[in-house]
Amino acid sequence: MELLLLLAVIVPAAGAVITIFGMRKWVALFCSGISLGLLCMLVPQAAEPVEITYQIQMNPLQVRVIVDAFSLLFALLVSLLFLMAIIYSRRESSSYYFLLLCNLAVLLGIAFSNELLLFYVFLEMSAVITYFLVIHKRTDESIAAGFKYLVMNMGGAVFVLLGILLKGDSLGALLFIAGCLVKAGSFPVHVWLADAHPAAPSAVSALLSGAVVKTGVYGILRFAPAFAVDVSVVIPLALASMLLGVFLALLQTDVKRILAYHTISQVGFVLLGLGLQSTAGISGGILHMVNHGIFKALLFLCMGCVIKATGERNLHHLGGLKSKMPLTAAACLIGALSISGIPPFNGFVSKTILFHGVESDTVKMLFVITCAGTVASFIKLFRHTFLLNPGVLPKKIPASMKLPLIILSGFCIVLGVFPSIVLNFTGYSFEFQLTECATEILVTVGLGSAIYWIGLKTGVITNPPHLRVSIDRIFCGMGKITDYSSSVLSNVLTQDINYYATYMVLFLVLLFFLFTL
Amino acid sequence: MGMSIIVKTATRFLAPIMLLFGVYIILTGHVSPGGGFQGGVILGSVLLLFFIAFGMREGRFTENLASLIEDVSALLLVMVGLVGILVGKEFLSNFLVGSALDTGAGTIPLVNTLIGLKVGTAFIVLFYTFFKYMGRKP
Amino acid sequence: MSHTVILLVVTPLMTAFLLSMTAIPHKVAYTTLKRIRMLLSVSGFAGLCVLLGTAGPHVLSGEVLTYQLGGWSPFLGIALRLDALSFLMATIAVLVSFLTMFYSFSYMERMRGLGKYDTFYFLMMTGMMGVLLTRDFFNMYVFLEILGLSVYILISSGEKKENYKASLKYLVLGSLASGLFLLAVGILYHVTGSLNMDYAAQGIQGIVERNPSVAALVFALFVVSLGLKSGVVPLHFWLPDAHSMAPSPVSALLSGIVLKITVYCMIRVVPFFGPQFYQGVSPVIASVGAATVLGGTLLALSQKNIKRMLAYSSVSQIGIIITGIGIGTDIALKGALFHILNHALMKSGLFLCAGIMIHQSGTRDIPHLRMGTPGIAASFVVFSLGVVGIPPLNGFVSKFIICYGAVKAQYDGLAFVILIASLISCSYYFRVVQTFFSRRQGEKKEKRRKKKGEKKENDPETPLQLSNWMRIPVYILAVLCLLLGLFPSVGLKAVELAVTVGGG
Amino acid sequence: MNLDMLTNWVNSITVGIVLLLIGVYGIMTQKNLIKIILCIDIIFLGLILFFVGSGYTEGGTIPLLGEYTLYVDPLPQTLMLTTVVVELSVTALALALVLKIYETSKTLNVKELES
Repeated sequence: MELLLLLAVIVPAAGAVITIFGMRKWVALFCSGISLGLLCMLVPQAAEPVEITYQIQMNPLQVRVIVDAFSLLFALLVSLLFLMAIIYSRRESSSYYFLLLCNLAVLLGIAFSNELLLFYVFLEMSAVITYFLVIHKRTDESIAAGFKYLVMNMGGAVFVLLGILLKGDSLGALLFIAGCLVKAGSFPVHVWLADAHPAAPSAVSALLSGAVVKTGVYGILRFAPAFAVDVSVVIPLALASMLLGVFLALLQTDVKRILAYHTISQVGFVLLGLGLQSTAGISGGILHMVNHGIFKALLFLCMGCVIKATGERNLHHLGGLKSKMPLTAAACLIGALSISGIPPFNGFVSKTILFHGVESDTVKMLFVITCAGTVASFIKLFRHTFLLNPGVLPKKIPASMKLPLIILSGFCIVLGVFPSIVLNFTGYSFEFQLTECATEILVTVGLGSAIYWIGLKTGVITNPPHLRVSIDRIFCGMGKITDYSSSVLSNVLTQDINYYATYMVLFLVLLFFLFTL
Repeated sequence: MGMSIIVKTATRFLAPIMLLFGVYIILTGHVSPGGGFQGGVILGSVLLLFFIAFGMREGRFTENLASLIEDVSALLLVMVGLVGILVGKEFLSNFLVGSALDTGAGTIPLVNTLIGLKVGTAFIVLFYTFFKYMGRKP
Repeated sequence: MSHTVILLVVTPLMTAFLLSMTAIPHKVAYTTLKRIRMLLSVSGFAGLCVLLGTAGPHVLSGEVLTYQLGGWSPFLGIALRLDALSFLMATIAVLVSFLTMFYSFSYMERMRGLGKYDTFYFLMMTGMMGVLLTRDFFNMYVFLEILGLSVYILISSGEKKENYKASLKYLVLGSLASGLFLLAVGILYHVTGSLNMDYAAQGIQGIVERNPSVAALVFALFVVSLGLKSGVVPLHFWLPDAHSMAPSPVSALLSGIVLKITVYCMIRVVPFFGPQFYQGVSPVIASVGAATVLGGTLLALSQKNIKRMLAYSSVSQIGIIITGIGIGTDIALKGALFHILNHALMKSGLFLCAGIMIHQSGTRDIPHLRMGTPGIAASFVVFSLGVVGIPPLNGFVSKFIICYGAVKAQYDGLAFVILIASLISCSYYFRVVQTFFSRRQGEKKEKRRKKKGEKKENDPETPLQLSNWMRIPVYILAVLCLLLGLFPSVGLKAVELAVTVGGG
Repeated sequence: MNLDMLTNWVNSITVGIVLLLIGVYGIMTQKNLIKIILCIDIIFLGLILFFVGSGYTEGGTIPLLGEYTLYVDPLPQTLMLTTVVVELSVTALALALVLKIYETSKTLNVKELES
C-alpha cells in the first residue's frame, strides 16, 4: 500500500526529470498512465482510511499522508484528467511536459496530504507550476493573465499560511477558508480565473478547471474539521459565484471565456454542497466536483479542437462546424448536456442530489435560475459554434486530439447512468425517480431557452454590452495603489547625504526615547 | 618647477634630520612615546617635503619599490606573529623575551620597525598616487 | 588546534598582501600573473576551508574554541572565540565568497587593476573573519572598518561615475555609523572598564539596573550604527546605490554576506545587555524589522533597474532577519539565523544571475532584460522563488519558522507583515521572470532599435563572453538552495546549535 | 556661574562629545563633499578626545615601564592610535573618491550629484 502510493506520486516526478532529456510525450504518457493504474490498484485497499506518517528529515515539515475515499477519488480524477490532457497535447516545447508531470505529482501530493503545512507546500508549488503552464503560449495576453493568476493565488496562499499559523483561532479558520476560496475561484476572488483560462493552452485550461481549481475545494473539504469551523459561511459566496458566473458567461463571446465563467458558477455548486454540511450536500458536492472535472475538461478540449481547426476563438466568427467536425460536435453536445444537468448525463445526478440537499426555498430558486442560465449559455455556445452560418473551413485535427474527447464523453455517460461508482466512495446512496425531477428539468430547459431567446432578441448575446462595474477593477486598483505608493515613497525618500545623516540622527533620538521608556 | 631656493635648501638640510628622527622614534617606541606608526609617518613625510619643494618627480625610490617594501614588511609582520605560534606560544606572543636575542623588550622593536616601514612606504605610495593624479595632463 | 582561530584571520590577510605584490607593475607576462593570482586566491580559500574543516567537528560537537592574542589575559588583550554561531557565519561567508571569486575571475577581467581587486577581496575576507571571531568591542570596530574600507574600494572598482558616487555615499554614512559605534564602545568602556564582551557583559548588568538611560543610549547607538550598515529602513539609503552600482560579483558579496556580518554583530550585541533589557527592547527591534520589511518591498516594487530592485529586496529580507532577532525567542532566532544562511545563498545567486543577464542584454532595465541561457534563467527562477518564500525552497522554511515564532510570541501582526511582503516581492520578482518568457516582445523591441539605428544603452557592463567560470557558481548556489529547501534539517541542526551555544 | 564649575565641566570628555556633535551637524548641513569629509574627521577627533579623556586619571603620569603608582589608563590611548590609523585611511580613500567624482561630474555639491 505504502509502496503503491509512493510510486504513484514519484513516478510522475521522476518522469518529469526524464522529460528534460527527451522523448517528452511518450515519457509523459507512460508516467501518467502508470500513476493512474497504480491509483486504481489502491482502490480496493482503501475501504477504510489509512494514515501513514513518513519519517523524513524535513523538520518543521511532517509528512503525514492519508489514503481514504476522498483522497483517492480526487487523485483518480486528477490523474485521469492529466492523462487525457497529455494525450491531447501536441506541444513539443522543452518545458511543457516537464511542468505537466510536476503538476501531476504535486496535485497528487495535495490529494494525499493529511498535514496542513504539507498541503500548503503543495498548494504553493502547484500555483507556481500552473503559472508557468498558463504563460506557456508566451503571448502578451497570457503573460498578463499569468501574472494576475500568480499574484492572486499567492495572496490566497498567504491567507492559507496565516490561517495555518493562527490555527485554533476563529480568525485563522476564516483566513484558511478565504485562501482556499481564492484557489477555487469563488465569487469575490474569481477574477484570475476568467483571464487565465483563455490565455492558457486548451489542455491546460482543461486541467485548470478540472483539477487545479478543485484543490481549493478539496482543501476546505479535508481540513475544515481540523479548524472546527462552520463551513456554511461559504453559502452566500457560493450562490453569488453561481449566479455571477452564469450571468457573465452569457455576456461573453470568447468560447474559452464562456467556459471559464462556467467554471466559476459550477464551483459555486460544489461549494454550496460543502456549505450545506449535510451528507447529501457533501456527497453531492463531491460528485459534482468529479463530474465538473470531467465535463468541463471535455468542453475545454472540444473548444481546443475547434480553435485548433479554425484558429478562431470568437463565437461570432465560428459556425457550421457540425458537418465538418461531427465527432467534436457530438462530444461538445454531451458536455453541454452534462453541464446543463440533462439526464442521463452525469451533471444531472449531482445537481439533483444538491437540489434535494437544499432546504431553503430562495436557495432552490436561485439554483434553478442558475441552471437555466447554464442551459441558455450552452445553447448559445453550441448553436453559434456548430449550427449557425456555415462558412468556416476547419483544418484537420489529429486523432490523438480526438481520443480524449471520446473517453471523456464515455465517462460523462457512464457516471450519469451509474453514479454509484463515485457515490460508493462517499458512502452515500441515493435513489430517485426520473419522473420526480421532470418538472424541474422542464422548467430549467424552458427558462433557459427563454433566456436565450430574449437575449437574442434584445441583442445582448450577439452584441454584449460593455460592463462598467467589475470586481476585477478592485483588484487592479489595489495593485495600482501599491505601485503608486511605492513610487511616491521612493521619490520622497531619495534625497542627498545631508538628509540621510539627518534621518540617522532623528532615528537615533527616537530609538533612545523608545528604549528609555 | 618647485618652490624658492630657500625652501629647497632648507629641505636638503632638513631631510636627513627628519629621516633620522623618524628612525629614532621607531626604534625607541617601546620605551618612550612614539612607535612604528608615528615614526613611519615622519619617514613618509620626508618624501612629501621633497615633492613640495622640488615638484613631483619619480626618483630612485619609485612607487613600485615603495609598494614592494610595503607588502613585504606587512608580510613579515604577519610572519613575526606566526613565529609565535611556531615556537609553541600564541600568535604575536613576545617569543624573544628571555632568549639570547632579547634587547629588553622582546619582539617589540622588531614589530615597530616593520610597522614603521610599512606606514612610511604606504604614505609614500599615497603621495605618489595623489601627486601623479594631480600632476597629469587631463 | 586552538591556533585555528587566529589562522582564520591571518590566512586571508597574508593572501591579501601576497596578491598585493602581484599588483605592482612587473615585466612578467599578463597571463602568468593572472595564473599566479588565481593560484593564490584559490589557495587562500582552500586554506580557509581546511581551517574551517579542522575546527568544524570540534565546534559542531558544542565545543567553544577561544584564543588569547599574544598570550595576554582576556581582560587586557584581545580575545577571539569560535563557537557554533561564528562558525556557521564563517562557513557561509567562505562558501559564498569562494564561489563568487570564481565568478569574478571571468567577470572582472576587463577591469583594470585586477590585482587590487583580489587584494581587497581578501582584505574584506580578513575583516569579515575578524568581526566574526573577535570577542573585543574595539577589535570589532577595527575589523568593521577594514571590512568597510575594502568594500568601499571594491564598489568603486567599476571605475564609473556612479561607482564613485555610490562608494562615497556609503563611505560618508558608513563612517558616521562607525563613529557612533565607537562612541558606544567608548561609553561602554567608560562605564564598565572593559572592552572584552564577557567582562563588559558582567559590568553592564549593574548599569542596566542603576543607570538605565546610559544603557539605552549605548544600545541605541549600537542599533543605529549596525542598523545603518545592515540597511535598516530609515537608514538604508546608501544601500541600493552601493549594491546596484558595484560590479555584480561585489554586489553579490555585499548583499549576500557583508550585510549579514553586521546583522551578526547585532545578534552578538542585542543579548549582551541581559534578558531583562532585551525584553524591554524586543518590541522596538521587532517593529523596526517590520518597517524594514515593508519599506524594502514597497521600494523594490517601483524599481526599473534590476540590481536596484534586488538591493531593495535585500533590505526587506534583512528586515525579516531583524524581526526574527527582535522577537528573540529561540525559535525566531533559529529562523533568523537560518534566513541569514538562506538569504546569503539566494541573494548572491540572484546578483550573479543579474550580472550575466545584464551582460547578455546590455541593459539593466527590467523590461528589456534577456535571460542569458536557459540554465541561468532557471537558476534565477529558483533563487527568486526562494526569496519570495515558496516551497520547496529554503527561503520558505526560514520565513515560516520566523512567522511561526512571531505567532508563538503573540506578534501576529509581524507574521502578517512578513507574508504580505512576500506577496509583494512575488509580484516584483515575477515581473522579472516573465520578461524571460515574453520572447516575442523582446525581439520586437530589438528590431525597432535596430531600425532606428540607435545604439544600445551605454551601460558600464558591456557584453562579454559567458564562460563556465561564471555559470558553474550560479548552478552550485541554485542546487544548494534546492537541497537546503528539500532537506532543511541539515541547516537547521547547525542553526539550532548556534542558537543554544552561541546565542547566549 | 563661576570658573570652577566651568573647569569642572570643560574636560576632554565633554569637549570630545561637543566636537562629535559639531561634526554630525556638519554632515547634516554641509553641501560640499570636502567639507563633509572634514566633518567626518572632526567626529573622529571628538571621539579620540573622548576616549583619551575617559582614560585620564587625576595626577597620573605617562603609562610607561617604570615605578609609578599612579598613571593614566594606557588602553584608550593605544586604541586611539588605531583609530587614528583607521581614520587616516578612510580620509585618504574619501579624498581619492572625491578627486574621481570631481573629474567625472565636475561638481562637489551633494545636491547636484544626487540628481
